[in-house]
Amino acid sequence: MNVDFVLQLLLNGLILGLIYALVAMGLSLIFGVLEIVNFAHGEFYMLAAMGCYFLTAGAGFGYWGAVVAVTAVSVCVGFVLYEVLLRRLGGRDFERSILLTLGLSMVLQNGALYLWTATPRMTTTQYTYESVVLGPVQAPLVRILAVVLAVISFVSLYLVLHHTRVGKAMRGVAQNRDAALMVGIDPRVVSRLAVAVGVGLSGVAGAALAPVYSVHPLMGFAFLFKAFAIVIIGGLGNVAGAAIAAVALGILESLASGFFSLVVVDGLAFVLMILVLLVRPHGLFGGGVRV
Amino acid sequence: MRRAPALATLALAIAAALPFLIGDAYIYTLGLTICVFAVLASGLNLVYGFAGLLSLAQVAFFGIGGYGTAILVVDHGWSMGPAVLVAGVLATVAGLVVAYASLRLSRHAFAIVSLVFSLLCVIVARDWVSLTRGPMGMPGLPSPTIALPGLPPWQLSGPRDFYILLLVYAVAVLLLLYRVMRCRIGRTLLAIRQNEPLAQSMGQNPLAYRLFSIGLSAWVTGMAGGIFVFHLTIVDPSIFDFYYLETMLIMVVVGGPGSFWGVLGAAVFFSAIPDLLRFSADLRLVLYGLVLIAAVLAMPGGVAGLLRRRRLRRWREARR
Amino acid sequence: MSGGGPSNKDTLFAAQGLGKRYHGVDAVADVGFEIERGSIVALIGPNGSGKSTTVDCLTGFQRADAGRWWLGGRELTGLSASRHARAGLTRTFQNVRAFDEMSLLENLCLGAQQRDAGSWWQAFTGGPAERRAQAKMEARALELLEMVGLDHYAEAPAEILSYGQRKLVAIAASIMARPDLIMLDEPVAGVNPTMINRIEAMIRALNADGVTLLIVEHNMEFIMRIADRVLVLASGRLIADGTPDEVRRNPEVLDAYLGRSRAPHAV
Amino acid sequence: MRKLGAILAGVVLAASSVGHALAQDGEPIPVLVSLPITGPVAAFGEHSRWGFELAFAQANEAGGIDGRPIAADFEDNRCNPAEGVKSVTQALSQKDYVVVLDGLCSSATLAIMPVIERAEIPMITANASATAIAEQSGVGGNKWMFKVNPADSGLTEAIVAWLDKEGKADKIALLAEDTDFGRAGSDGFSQALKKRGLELAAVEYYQQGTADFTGVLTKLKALDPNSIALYSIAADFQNLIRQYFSMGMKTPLTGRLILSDVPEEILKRGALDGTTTVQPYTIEVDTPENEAFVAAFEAMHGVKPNLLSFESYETGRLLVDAMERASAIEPAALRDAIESASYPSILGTAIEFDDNHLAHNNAVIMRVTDGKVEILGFSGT
Amino acid sequence: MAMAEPPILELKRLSAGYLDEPIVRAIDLTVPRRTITTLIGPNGAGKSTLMRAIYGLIRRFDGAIVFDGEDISDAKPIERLRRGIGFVPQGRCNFPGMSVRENLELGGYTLSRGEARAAIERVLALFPVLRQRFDVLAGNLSGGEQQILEMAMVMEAAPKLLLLDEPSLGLSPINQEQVFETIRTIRDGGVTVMVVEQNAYGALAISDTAVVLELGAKRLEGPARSIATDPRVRATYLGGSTEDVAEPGA
Repeated sequence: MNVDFVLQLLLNGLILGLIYALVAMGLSLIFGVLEIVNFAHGEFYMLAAMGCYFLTAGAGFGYWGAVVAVTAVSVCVGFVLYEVLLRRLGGRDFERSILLTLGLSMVLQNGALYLWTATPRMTTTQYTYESVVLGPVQAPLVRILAVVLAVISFVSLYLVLHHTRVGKAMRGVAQNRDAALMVGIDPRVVSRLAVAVGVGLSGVAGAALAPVYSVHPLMGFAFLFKAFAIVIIGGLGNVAGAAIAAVALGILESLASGFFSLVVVDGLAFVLMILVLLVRPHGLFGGGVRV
Repeated sequence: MRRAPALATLALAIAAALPFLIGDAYIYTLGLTICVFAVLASGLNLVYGFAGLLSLAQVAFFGIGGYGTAILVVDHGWSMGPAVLVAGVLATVAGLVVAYASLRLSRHAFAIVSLVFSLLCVIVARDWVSLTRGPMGMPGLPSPTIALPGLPPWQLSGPRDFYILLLVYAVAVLLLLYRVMRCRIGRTLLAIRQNEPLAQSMGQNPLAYRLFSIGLSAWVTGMAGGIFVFHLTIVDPSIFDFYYLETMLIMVVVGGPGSFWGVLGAAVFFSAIPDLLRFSADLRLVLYGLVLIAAVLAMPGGVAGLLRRRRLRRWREARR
Repeated sequence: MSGGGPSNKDTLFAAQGLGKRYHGVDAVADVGFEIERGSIVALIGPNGSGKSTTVDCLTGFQRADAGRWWLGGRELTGLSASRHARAGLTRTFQNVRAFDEMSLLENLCLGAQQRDAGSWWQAFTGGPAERRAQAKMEARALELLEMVGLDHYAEAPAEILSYGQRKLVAIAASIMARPDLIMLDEPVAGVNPTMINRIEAMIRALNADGVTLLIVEHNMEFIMRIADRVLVLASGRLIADGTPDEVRRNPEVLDAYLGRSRAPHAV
Repeated sequence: MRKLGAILAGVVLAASSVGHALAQDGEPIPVLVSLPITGPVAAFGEHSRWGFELAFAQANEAGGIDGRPIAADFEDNRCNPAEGVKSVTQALSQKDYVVVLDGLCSSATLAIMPVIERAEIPMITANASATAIAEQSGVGGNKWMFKVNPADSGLTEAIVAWLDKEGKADKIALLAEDTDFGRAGSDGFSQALKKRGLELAAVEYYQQGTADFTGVLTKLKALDPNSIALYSIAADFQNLIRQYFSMGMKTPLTGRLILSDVPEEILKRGALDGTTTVQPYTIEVDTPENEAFVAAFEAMHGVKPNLLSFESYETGRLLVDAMERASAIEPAALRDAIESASYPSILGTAIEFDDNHLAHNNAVIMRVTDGKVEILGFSGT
Repeated sequence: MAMAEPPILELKRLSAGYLDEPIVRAIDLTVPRRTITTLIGPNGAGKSTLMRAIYGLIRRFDGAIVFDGEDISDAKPIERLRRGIGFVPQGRCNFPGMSVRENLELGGYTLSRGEARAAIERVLALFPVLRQRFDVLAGNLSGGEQQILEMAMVMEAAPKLLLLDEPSLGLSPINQEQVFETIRTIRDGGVTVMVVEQNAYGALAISDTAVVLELGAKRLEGPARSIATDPRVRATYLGGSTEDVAEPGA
């Protein structure tokens, strides 16, 4: 019984962590390539989840159709975001990048509140009431699907960053801007792509989580800060680090909620983040995209 | 900008005359909102505009002041005056700890850590139920009494009384901040913001100045929170709402970081106008967000920055 | 004097065994020298020889890994940059630096306030003492601006000045606090010949006024004209120390500059 | 100077006085309603609002109060205490409301109570269930505050009594949202159990807006209690009940569940069989009065009422009754009229306020069997 | 050959700099094809500035740059790269977190996939040391190997003119040797090379032509062998007028 209990907690945590990783990876990628902390990242995740809800509930899309549509739109939104706003920031405008993306987050979040109110919506798909039993433990099918999407995203991102020219160029720009210029990489093209992929990932996250949690305009805001903590714990700009930190945090949170109380879970990410900041501060700001 | 002090004096005279002229609670509520935001925005201006530190902990200072005062008054029977002062000191201590720990690393770390500090404050307020009453907050705060020596005790019971108190408080704080910003200390802060190594080479200690600005800012912000919750008659975790922080940031960024009058003007404008125009809260924040984006992209120095650029052009022309 | 230090009382500044490593490579190793009161000493060396690192360490802008140094008998090792300045050792920077948004007068007064102005409380209350100090600083600032011919820009923000003019302002600001020793990091790099003459005149005037200077510079003609003594760094080590003429004739110095690995036999 | 000031103040006032008018005779009677219009429980707030609207529409159709229609202004409290205080204070400073009504959120209600006490305007809460509201009202407390729906203590006592009778009162775990609602439920359960020499096997609170319950559910599953008392509503409940279901949990639930909010699929699959709950109302109540109410509600709003719309409707009707009896349409007279109410409820009892200004209507106890909800009976509160 | 080949690069009274004043002034220079030209001069003479101006990284105040017979004065760096100018900046300029293989792959970024593959083979043949270290992270190579890697990356685009800014800076003598050898190999492959070097004698030994800069202006120009022995060079480094010749190597 006790072993099953721990196993179930570990499984819950693993699933939760992979879900976190999905949001954190995009944030980390954008930071790595552009050195911008994107406060609006959570809003893109929220809008994607909203989109998924409306497509499945109102527009007659099947779940997978909605996932594809939402992801595609998110990638386009990323392109536009870079061309319209982020391009205008210089690399050293850390504070301005926070203010700019915070302004964007205010517009998107409160615009969503105005249009749809904070009333939560539940996305129901054909998988909503199914679950998967693995020996002594059990997990909801929608979560397993979210995990599958997370793993697919991570593997794709890995493949793109390591086995395509443009992916390598992305890592290149993050590692050494001058060298990128030397070999003829246009930083603008690469940055634009990084934002598109980053926002696209948050789109996948929104679509993957819409059936898992209730969907409402404030869902992104809360999630964003946890993603921040994960990105910082994993090492800013380090996509693989973020993924590992996300899974670790998911498991820790799950164990904490199993053995202590939910109250502990709320602050865990932030306390860990501050500890990491204090212990290894200098490795955090800077560093290229490493996967 | 030359006429700003005269304008401010006139505005102050009108503001001071209001309680004797009309009895409209709505105007008082609006007035005291302006007073509170004038303090909050000017406090942030000292930290961001002068010391160059993007402090996302201002809302935490505000909340710590509010909770601190409420707990001291309700649970420990303090009277409001000392409770507000001590709660302000509490906010200062919190600010200094956050700043000292993170400024050792970098300016960027400070921004991130101050944000996380605000988030942790929400969690403490929600989860440390025995101290803060949790999400239910502490409603029904008593009408406080202020006893000044030589005067009959003054019980603050309605918007009018809080308006008077907050007006006095805001004027005092603004005078204090004005003096700090305009004297050698303010100039040194600006110098450190513009060029930290150069200031160091001139014997200035940036950390000391930065800690001072954060401490002072936290103190006035915390005390504002302490008074404000008694006007609201309640303190709950929503005092840490990002709304306050976003509003402060708008006021400073649009008014012009580093400009006393610019930020003060923006504070009055952004507290009064949306309320008068009766936007829904959501729409107001959408508008604020757009203003923030526009200000960051189009006028990095805010309104005051535009005026400064005009002056600079005149100098450049004179040089030719 | 405990544990070493300057060897005689004409010595204003002494450094011993200075070392600094980056990523396992010695940027500066075992550098030691003394500076006599009232002299102008030049520190030269090829690119990457560790000149700026030396200055940064000796003024507290970088933490040295080894070594000790003294100014006027007082040990400054390990103090922060601002404490170095307060002890009477100021500097300028390679890439000219000024408080761009502040007026020249304010720029200069900032240089003096640590020495001439009172406490923060005095600054805040703005009493007569503060006003007197302020007036005194402004008078001196104007004097210096006049000396460099920029007094009509006293109220103008520094950002309107040309590169060379800002170098003048930077030097003026660094002497506002009447330091005992100034380290100038490339004062004439990237400056046109007219301006070089003005900077040279200013340095001579300061020196005549009793200020000791250490100058890091690439412009050899300038150095040869102005320095009493030249220190040469190569690959982080001090390889020569002497009068300009001695240094010029030192083959090791030439090798350091021109490279020795493939020196043609003709030379 | 004074004159100049007056002119300036007048300008500011004019600019600010959109919708700022004083009530006169023959004019509508201004009633203020504070409920969540946005926020996590907005959907419930909407139902509460519809109940009030139906009651007032019926009264106005019947000619109003001496020819004066009742005009309700709805202010959003976002289910947040400070927001409730702010919006009510602001509204009261702009219009001379004669009474304040309140829906849903106990924390907001408790926070607003001192405000209306200071302003000396009566307030009636329709849905907020926290026991503390009544404890602080009436004799020796807030004389302006009234509560129509049963307090949680009454409801928990009713359900625990029933569980005890069935022999299922031992080893109950409680999972509740960390608000006055959840904490009142928790206190009610502990006290009701204590009377019987029992105690809760576990108490877990979660913050409103928590999305992930898998950890705490796993923990409760491992504890294996006889039942889990749930104090959770709206989005949290939706998240919770789905996760409960898909984790394959079989422990019966109890407490205050709104069974009509449980997804059909989950009920149908029998996952909640054995679950019991107590509520002040359910649409299945089989009386002509209830049928008339349900029909009128559906005609007006196009959906079926739930317990919130029911409570608000009854509260609205009680207010209309008090206005008709009051000597004048002003706060103090209304207060007295409300205090002496004896209003016939749809559920068949007469609503009268006790010394704590609390009404004691009947509560309905329900159980899920074979995927269907059945009414077990009524109980006093 | 019927006609004399035009020079690969011609500078016509070029003035360029960073802020409001030019650092290099009125430089006239003609670089013949398939040669190594060394720019020497004391620090601050404007050697790196001139090189960056040729690549288009800094502001041009006046004058013109003619490359391969075409005026490229206003072209962007990427455009110049496409036309056949490769530039290896001072300091470490590779992707330290990637393997040599990946660095070389990025070196062929402007080429098509097939061209890039061929280009990598070509530079590996040219710089065999890289083949041995093919899967090592660039950050773990020695300084000399990193410098060679950087040259190889730029060489992939098959530039007609290769600009090298201080390739031997911070390298041990053995590594410097290795780098100079490599530069010669590159020239022998038909590429024109322009080098800024602080190790002047090292660079002169492999150069065809040398240009001496001082205070942003051209002081001397001539065959490398004669410049190496010209006593006036020493004067530019250690002061004194160029006429006031000091005893060489006393």
